[in-house]
Amino acid sequence: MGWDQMRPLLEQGTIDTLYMVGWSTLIAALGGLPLGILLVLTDRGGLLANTVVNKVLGAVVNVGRSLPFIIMMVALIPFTRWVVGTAFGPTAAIVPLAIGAIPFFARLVETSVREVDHGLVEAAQAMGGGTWTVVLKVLLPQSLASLVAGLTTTVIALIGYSAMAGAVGGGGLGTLALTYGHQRFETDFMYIILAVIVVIVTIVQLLGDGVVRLLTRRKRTG
Amino acid sequence: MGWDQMRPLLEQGTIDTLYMVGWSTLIAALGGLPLGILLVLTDRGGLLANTVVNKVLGAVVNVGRSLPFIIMMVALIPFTRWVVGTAFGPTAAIVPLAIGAIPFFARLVETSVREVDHGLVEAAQAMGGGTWTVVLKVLLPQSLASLVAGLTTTVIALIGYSAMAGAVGGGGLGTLALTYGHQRFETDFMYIILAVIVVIVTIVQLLGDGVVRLLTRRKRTG
Amino acid sequence: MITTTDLTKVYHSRGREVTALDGVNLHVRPGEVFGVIGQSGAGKSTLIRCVNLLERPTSGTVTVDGTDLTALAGRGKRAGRPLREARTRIGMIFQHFNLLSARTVQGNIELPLEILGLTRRERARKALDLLDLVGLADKARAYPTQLSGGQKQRVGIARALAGDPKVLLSDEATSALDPETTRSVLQLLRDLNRQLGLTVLLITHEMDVVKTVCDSAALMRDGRIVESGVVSDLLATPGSTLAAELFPLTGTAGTGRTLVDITFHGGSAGRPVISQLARDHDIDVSILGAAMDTVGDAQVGRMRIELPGRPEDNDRALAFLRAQGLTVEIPGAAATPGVALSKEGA
Amino acid sequence: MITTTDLTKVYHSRGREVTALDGVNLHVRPGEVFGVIGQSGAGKSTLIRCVNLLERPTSGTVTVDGTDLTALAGRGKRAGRPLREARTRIGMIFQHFNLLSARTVQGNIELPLEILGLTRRERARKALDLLDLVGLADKARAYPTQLSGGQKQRVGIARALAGDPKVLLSDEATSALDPETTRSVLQLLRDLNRQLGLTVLLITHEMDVVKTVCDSAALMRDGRIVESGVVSDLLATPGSTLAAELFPLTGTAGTGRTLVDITFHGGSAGRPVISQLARDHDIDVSILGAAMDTVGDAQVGRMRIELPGRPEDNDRALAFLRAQGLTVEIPGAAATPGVALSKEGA
Amino acid sequence: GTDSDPNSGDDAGSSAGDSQQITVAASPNPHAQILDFVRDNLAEDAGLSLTVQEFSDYVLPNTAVDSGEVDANFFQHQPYLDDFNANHSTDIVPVVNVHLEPLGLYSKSLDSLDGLTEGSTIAIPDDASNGGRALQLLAQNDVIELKDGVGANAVLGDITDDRGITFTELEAASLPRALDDFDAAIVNGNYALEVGLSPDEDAIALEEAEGNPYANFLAVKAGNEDDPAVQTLARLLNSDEVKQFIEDTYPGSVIPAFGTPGA
Ligand SMILES: Nc1ncnc2c1ncn2[C@@H]1O[C@H](COP(=O)(O)OP(=O)(O)OP(=O)(O)O)[C@@H](O)[C@H]1O
Ligand SMILES: Nc1ncnc2c1ncn2[C@@H]1O[C@H](COP(=O)(O)OP(=O)(O)OP(=O)(O)O)[C@@H](O)[C@H]1O
Ligand SMILES: [Mg+2]
Ligand SMILES: [Mg+2]
Repeated sequence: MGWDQMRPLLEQGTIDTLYMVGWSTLIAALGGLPLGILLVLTDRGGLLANTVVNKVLGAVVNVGRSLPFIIMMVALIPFTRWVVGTAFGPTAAIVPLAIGAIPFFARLVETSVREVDHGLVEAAQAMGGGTWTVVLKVLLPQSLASLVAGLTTTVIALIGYSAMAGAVGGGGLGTLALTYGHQRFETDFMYIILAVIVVIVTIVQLLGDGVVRLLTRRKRTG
Repeated sequence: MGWDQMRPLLEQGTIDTLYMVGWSTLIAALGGLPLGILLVLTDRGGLLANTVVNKVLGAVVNVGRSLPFIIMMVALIPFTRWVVGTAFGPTAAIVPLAIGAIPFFARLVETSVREVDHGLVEAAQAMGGGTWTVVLKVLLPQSLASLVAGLTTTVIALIGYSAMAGAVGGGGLGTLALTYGHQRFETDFMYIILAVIVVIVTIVQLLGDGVVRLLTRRKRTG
Repeated sequence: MITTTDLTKVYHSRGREVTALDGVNLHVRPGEVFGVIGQSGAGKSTLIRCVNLLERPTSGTVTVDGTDLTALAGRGKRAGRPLREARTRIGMIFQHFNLLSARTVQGNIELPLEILGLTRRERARKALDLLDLVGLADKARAYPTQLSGGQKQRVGIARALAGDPKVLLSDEATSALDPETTRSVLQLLRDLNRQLGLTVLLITHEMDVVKTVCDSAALMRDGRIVESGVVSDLLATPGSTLAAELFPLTGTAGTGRTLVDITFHGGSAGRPVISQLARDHDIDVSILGAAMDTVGDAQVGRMRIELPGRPEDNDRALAFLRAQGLTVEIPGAAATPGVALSKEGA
Repeated sequence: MITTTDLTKVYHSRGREVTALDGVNLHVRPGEVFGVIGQSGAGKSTLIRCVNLLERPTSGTVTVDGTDLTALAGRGKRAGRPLREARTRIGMIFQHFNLLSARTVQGNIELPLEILGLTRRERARKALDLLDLVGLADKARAYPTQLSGGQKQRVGIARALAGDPKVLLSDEATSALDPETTRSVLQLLRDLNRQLGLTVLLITHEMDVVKTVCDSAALMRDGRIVESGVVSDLLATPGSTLAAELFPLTGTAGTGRTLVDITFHGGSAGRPVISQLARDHDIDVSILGAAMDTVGDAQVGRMRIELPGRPEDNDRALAFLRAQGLTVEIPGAAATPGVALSKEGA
Repeated sequence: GTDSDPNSGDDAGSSAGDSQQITVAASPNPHAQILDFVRDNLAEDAGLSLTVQEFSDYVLPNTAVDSGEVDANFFQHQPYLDDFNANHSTDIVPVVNVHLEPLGLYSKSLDSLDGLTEGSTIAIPDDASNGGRALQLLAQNDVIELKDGVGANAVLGDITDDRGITFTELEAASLPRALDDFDAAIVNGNYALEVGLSPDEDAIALEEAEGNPYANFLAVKAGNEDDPAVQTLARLLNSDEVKQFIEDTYPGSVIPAFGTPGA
């Protein structure tokens, strides 16, 4: 296969990947953040300590993380159709990608938020702050750098997952690599695609690391 | 499909899953542990600080974590064949599973080991301990609980990944769910398989949590 | 200003029960600086955390500025609106400062003002005023990591003052600081106490802190208050553990000589008591140990002197000292003041 | 026993240079307890960490027990075998104990013995001996979390002694402990110093620690040693910052009266100096402030007295005091001892 | 969904005049390649705007046609479609046959079926579409015996006599790579070509092209067969150009099998 044929495929694949990963990251962040925070708050000794809710949320997250992604993608088809009107194509692939990434990110959020010094929470409570104050003014700002690091990890995992979007016609670089490299035995093209994926991953990681460094500069001990 | 037909399939699937996940976890642990520790030691300010080695290892781990698993599985076929003599079947599936999980576990090891109080490292150095002493007598024992938690996460991720082992004839529950539930339209059977997966995941998580609790009991602050 | 009645707190952890507070009756008067001392694990932190109900007492009541906080608390574990509002009027400073590293100094001081719902403008004005008050006007835009320990604690104090509290709680606010910085932070607390009429309840394990700023003090042991009162009164109390701890004395008598511990409380210290004793009674007075200081502006302290002759030979000298209004003890005759005695204290 | 020559340490962080040590010449004699004090950031920790080369000095040499450690260190960042072996003979205890929470008390003490390559049997015997020595024989199988702060530090000390060191380094070993526990840990260090002939270099920011156990002391400021020497000699040095910090005095003179600061060093404190002054010169001596104590077994301390009349009227009295071998200063006449003077110290 | 209604053909009024639009779900290989050829070389002249959406799955293309999210699909054969319709209560119908990918049994170590004895290993496709077909091929060649009456849906459990041979199911595209690891493997014609195997010369057993029910066809939801766009695409898929393209691109491994399904 010549470069002339590869180029449009690569371009479209990159666009599809960025499109799917971008949106699903956004949704995973919006879903995983509250879920992760709830996991901390409802834990024993937490501000909203509630063993039942905590165990249920923990179980949901665990099941979400262990279900084979392809199966989840298929099982979600009716839901995807209800949400975006169609169950196939790059837009539709966003739904299972996002839903798969929510429990993944939620666990990372949980770990980050848990690391916030409990003394800061007490300080906010001693000022008369309620749960919202603690979450919005203490837990989130204080764990921001760590949360960004977690989001970077999530984006990279999603780039990996998006290869399976091919099953629902999602396209993207991973699917291209599978189709051309695996099914059409165009090994050279596969390596070029993988190189592009690695470049994207590296850029994401460097960007994420940069933001984390920027946010940590003023931090360390309070 | 009746229970009589399901039962042997389920049994074999469970055995295959446990077999693949068990071995690949073991290998991932043996590979990810040194890799994760090296990531910490070679980092700036570390005992073996070496920016070049650190950046290279970091890049390898990142690429490893972002490559679509199926592609990796296919790309590894010659290697797998060289290692276990065949590239197909449950035994062969262990190779890509383990290699995929090594960078995953390595990152978790890195995080855990980084959390060990630097004062303990200094104490060991002040006693005349070298790098090996620090690693074997301080870093590993002190992060053990956290490492076990990371291993639990890795096992659960591997249970999810092993669904894709079907591509190289690995079998197992995930593949069964895909083949029978999805392709052969035995939806009921699929749900049974998923239930079994969830049960296995839950047992793994509970076991892991139990070990972690046991190891943490005597810990906390030193 | 702060009153606790029969306050108890029992922790349950892993099936074991730990009684951290065992019936504490504390009474802090308006405008005073009240120090609570005691060994590690005595229950000091638990007590102060019960005062603003960060910790729910197991039983007993806490009243601050006339409001029964325990009544406001409600049933659930979460702090309801009335309790949260009461807390905005009680400032608290912490040993490890507990500043938000992600906010500037000004941002940290504005946090309680945000909770109070002030506008951005009001917040900024108030925060800058407070920074002026604690002497950090030029650090408004710095981040906590860029500050020294003492500066961090000043920010902590400014933040605690943001809600115009009448009461300030301080849990080992100076324990992480070096002595010079400790002195300046304590001076600031003393000044605020005077200027703003602030009531301060402070917890410490350093006797020096009590000596330097406290009007009253209490000694805790095993979840109980074993001694408490105005510092100068405590000094006048024979056998007081607190007094002995505040002004420790060392030295033993030669054979056939008399050891005398004298406690000065209030004005008498300025008078030439020892030299008068020597001249009037014509005896050699050896000063073996002495700890004299300024406590809350009064010259106070203790001194261990040695007189020639046995105790019974020195009746006149002792009578002279008592006549000067001093507390006179003969160590060894009564129990030795200090740790051994403290169990009978209060 | 420990000698540093022109020791400097410059940290580079984010383009900025911080000179933590700026030419330090320290000399610790065999068998003495040497205290280094100074404010936060003065460079105390950096100094002690340079002594066993946990931190590589930028320049200068460190000699411990005759061995030039800086020569052993080699080029690279890693510690080579000769340096590691030298370290096994230098014990170190830490402020935050740095015990391995995953090991029992006995296991913690065995760690340095494992590094030395002792057999399991020898390790156990040695560890139990050391636990006996520090008074924790019954805690061998406990985990560090089950111990109090003082007990943890005793384990830290036992661990530091495992390699039979001649030198013990201690970085704020008591700063995390309450005063009573501090006292018992310091007593233990003092006993070990006597029994085993151990040389101890300890770092602290608490004057009390120096008072209680140190034979010699040094004061650090901005990376330099500004004053150092045997404690009793320092006390005899007029204008010594260390002496003033160790025995702080307060009190101001009334008009037309003379303020005199007297320093007692060694035996004279037991003598009835003040009463003799009063009787022989027939004057009223008021004791405004006093800090007298037992330092390394000698009765030492300072006292601020007030004499009637102006300084020139008291020449005879002052001459008498000087004749007793006391150091006499007239505060205000010279510079006030204390912080303001310390820049000229040493 | 685009214009499945025959009367709404020209909504854009573009330069092509009566522009017809159609979206087809297809397996990547060779179906999508054939459609790409049509799109790039034939569709414009015929006034057809063809969108190809690749699916790596064998179930979802039917689901997508049934829901109207794509207009047609091209990846399956009659036995598979029958089974799917029966199981999902769908009504998807074939429009036009295009090609056949004759399954063959290949081996690197054996020259003929005689070599398959007790202890031999054979890899077969793991997907429902090809798995049963592979077992049928083996049964027809007397390598195994299957239960009576199991057609294209045969699974490993339907084997009544395996003659001591071990079977492993693999993803179809992995099978050519598995020839080193198994005594023999069943490989789709198109994949055989990719690794340089010629069905005619290298297969030790091969499906008959004549009367083969496994021709792959264009399929639509029942009722849409006569949609002009569908009809245009059907015509193009059975054109001489496509025949030429298939024969040139997949010599012997993909065989043109034009015509009306079931005929
Ligand atoms: N959350 C808790 N759960 C269980 N026990 C606790 C808890 N907090 C404190 N305790 C116990 O209550 C007792 C009193 O603790 P507290 O922290 O009030 O002591 P303290 O006087 O402040 O000591 P320190 O000087 O070390 O701060 C101790 O025995 C402690 O172990
Ligand atoms: N690793 C480091 N990198 C950069 N600067 C450092 C480092 N360690 C110490 N410093 C700086 O060196 C100076 C001396 O620090 P050091 O820790 O020796 O002081 P210290 O006297 O022990 O203070 P403290 O009483 O707070 O422990 C300080 O200005 C400190 O900021
Ligand atoms: Mg406390
Ligand atoms: Mg230090």
